[in-house]
Amino acid sequence: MNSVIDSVDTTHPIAKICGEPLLEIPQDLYIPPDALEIFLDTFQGPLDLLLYLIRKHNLEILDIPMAELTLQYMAYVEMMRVDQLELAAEYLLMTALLIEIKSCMLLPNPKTETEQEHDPRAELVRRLLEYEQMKKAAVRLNELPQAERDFSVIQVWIEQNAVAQLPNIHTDDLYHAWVAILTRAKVNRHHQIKRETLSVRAYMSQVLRDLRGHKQVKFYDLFSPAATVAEVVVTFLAILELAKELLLEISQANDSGIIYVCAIDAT
Amino acid sequence: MSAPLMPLNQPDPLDSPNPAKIRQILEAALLAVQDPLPISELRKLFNNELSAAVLSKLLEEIREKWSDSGVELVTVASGWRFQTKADMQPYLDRLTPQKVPRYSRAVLETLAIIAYRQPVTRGDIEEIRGVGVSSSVLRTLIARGWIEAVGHRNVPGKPELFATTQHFLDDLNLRALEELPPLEEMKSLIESSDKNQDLPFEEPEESDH
Amino acid sequence: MSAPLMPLNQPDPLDSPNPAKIRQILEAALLAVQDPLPISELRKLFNNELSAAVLSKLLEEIREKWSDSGVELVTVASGWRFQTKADMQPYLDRLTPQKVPRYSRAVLETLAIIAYRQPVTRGDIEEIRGVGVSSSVLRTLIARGWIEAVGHRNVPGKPELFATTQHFLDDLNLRALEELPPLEEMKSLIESSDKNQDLPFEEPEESDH
Repeated sequence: MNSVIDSVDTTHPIAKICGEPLLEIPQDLYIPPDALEIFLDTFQGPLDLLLYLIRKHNLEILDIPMAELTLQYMAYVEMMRVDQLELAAEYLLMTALLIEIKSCMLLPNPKTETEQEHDPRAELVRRLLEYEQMKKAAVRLNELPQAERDFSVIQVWIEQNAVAQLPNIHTDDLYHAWVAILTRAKVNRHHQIKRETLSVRAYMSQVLRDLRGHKQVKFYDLFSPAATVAEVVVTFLAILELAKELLLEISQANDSGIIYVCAIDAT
Repeated sequence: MSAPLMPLNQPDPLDSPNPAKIRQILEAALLAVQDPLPISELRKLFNNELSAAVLSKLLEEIREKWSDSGVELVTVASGWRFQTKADMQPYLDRLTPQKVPRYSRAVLETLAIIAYRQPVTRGDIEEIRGVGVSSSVLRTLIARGWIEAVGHRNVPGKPELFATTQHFLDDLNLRALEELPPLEEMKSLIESSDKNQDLPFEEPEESDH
Repeated sequence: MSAPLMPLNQPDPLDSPNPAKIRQILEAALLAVQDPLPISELRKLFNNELSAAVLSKLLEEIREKWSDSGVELVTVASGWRFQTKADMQPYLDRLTPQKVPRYSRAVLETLAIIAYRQPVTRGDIEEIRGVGVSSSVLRTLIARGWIEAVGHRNVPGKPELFATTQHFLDDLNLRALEELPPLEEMKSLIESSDKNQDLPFEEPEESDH
């Protein structure tokens, strides 16, 4: 820790806080390394730590003594670095910012005549003030009465808990239901005929049944002599569909020869 | 800096229990907690420093005090609780207008078919509607007490025959099935479709709705 | 035949509104419903036959009537509700040993930033607090129903914009965001360094580790 102090601003050995020289890191700033968790719990982050240092030592926030603040801040961060660097990343980032601000202040500031003097601390001050404002707002919010914590909302039992309401219908509803059924029946008529009497899939099942137990069947044997034209067409479609789905095989030895159909064994 | 905020209020010490204050606390607790509170729970409010007998007496006083309001203090199996009186219910119901429930088209059509064509089997209903009838549709109507099985058709499977009930007529303010809206038009439709041997229900060409 | 079915219970007709009865109904409804009830809801209790002005007057009478008890009638953002007074809570806490969790500083600061700067993104909150905001902090507030995502900022990544809810106002006994404690002005924060004010979260001067 001393190395930190020594390395910072050795030409200006004693910091002044509000006119008072600072000879050493105040005792109350010392946090034992094993208390790092407490440290991290205590401060919400680097801004919070900076605010603490400023308020604790009654520093003028608009004229932050950067050397002082940086020195104290780094003393804290050094503690964190000891064993839990990864927990301290945000603090290290702030360290870099503080050093950057400090170095900007040390460098000669080439001022043009039109340009207003820019204080590198301004942005930090703005952020500190904004954070402090919200920090205080949080405290006030927490002081407001809060449901469950400070009062309870009343809710007495409703004796007759609403009986599930059943739908009511009107005789007209039944009439309209009929009309709906009839209308739909008209719309669906052609579709129903097809589906019920000429189902390709039904005939596919029938063809498979006909093939069962036979090595092969002559193509024309698959058509019942009594079949209507529609049935013949559907049976033919069923055979094509089965061939497409690789459920049967159609073969012909020579031109105009007999066409044979055989089921494809699933094995 | 890590000091937690203190609770705003600490209970007054109860060295000299003041009955008015105790009643106030009991009342607040019973109003705030919806579940019934047994005396053993209520005693915790006072760190078990008050006897069950004392609390019972005070609870009776509270019950008496509330007797003229729309909320009453009652004892149920598991303890004491405040509850709204039954005569408040019609008003409270207005706050939560359950969306007026409606029966699905499937339920209404099934009911219409049963009402006009009874007795019918589930298969009949499916044939007329052109789609399957789920068991839940029939269960809904049976649970409502509007339809019942009145027998079995003597075909394979012996399917149940459904018909509407007296309760159905009562609920629809009907004295008899004949008071259902007449289906003159429908009748002719059905008859014409019978002649066509085509579809059970076909509309005449001109009948537009 | 077309008469609709009558509900089982019909409230008495309110031709001659009896203020005592109206108060009784209002009271029962407010005691029975946990969420705050706006006047518009309360008017439904009487089929909107009573004016908001009449109800407001009666509500004030109810509020007055209850003033001596452990329960109070208050108005919050969403309407009127009954709640226990703060001095009852220590007793009620004895019934529920598991204490309501107090929120961490991270949660409270995040809530404050959302409340006063809404709508804000998670990035905005992190910018102000100078540290990352863990998802659990936002989840805690969302779970409590105090904040919600109200949209997305139209920048790369489309981050969610968070705002406080009406429920947040209700839970804090507020009628509007304007009733939040006013923010301390930056000026006074600057001057406070002169006065060496202790920050509420900070240790008193003497408490050294």
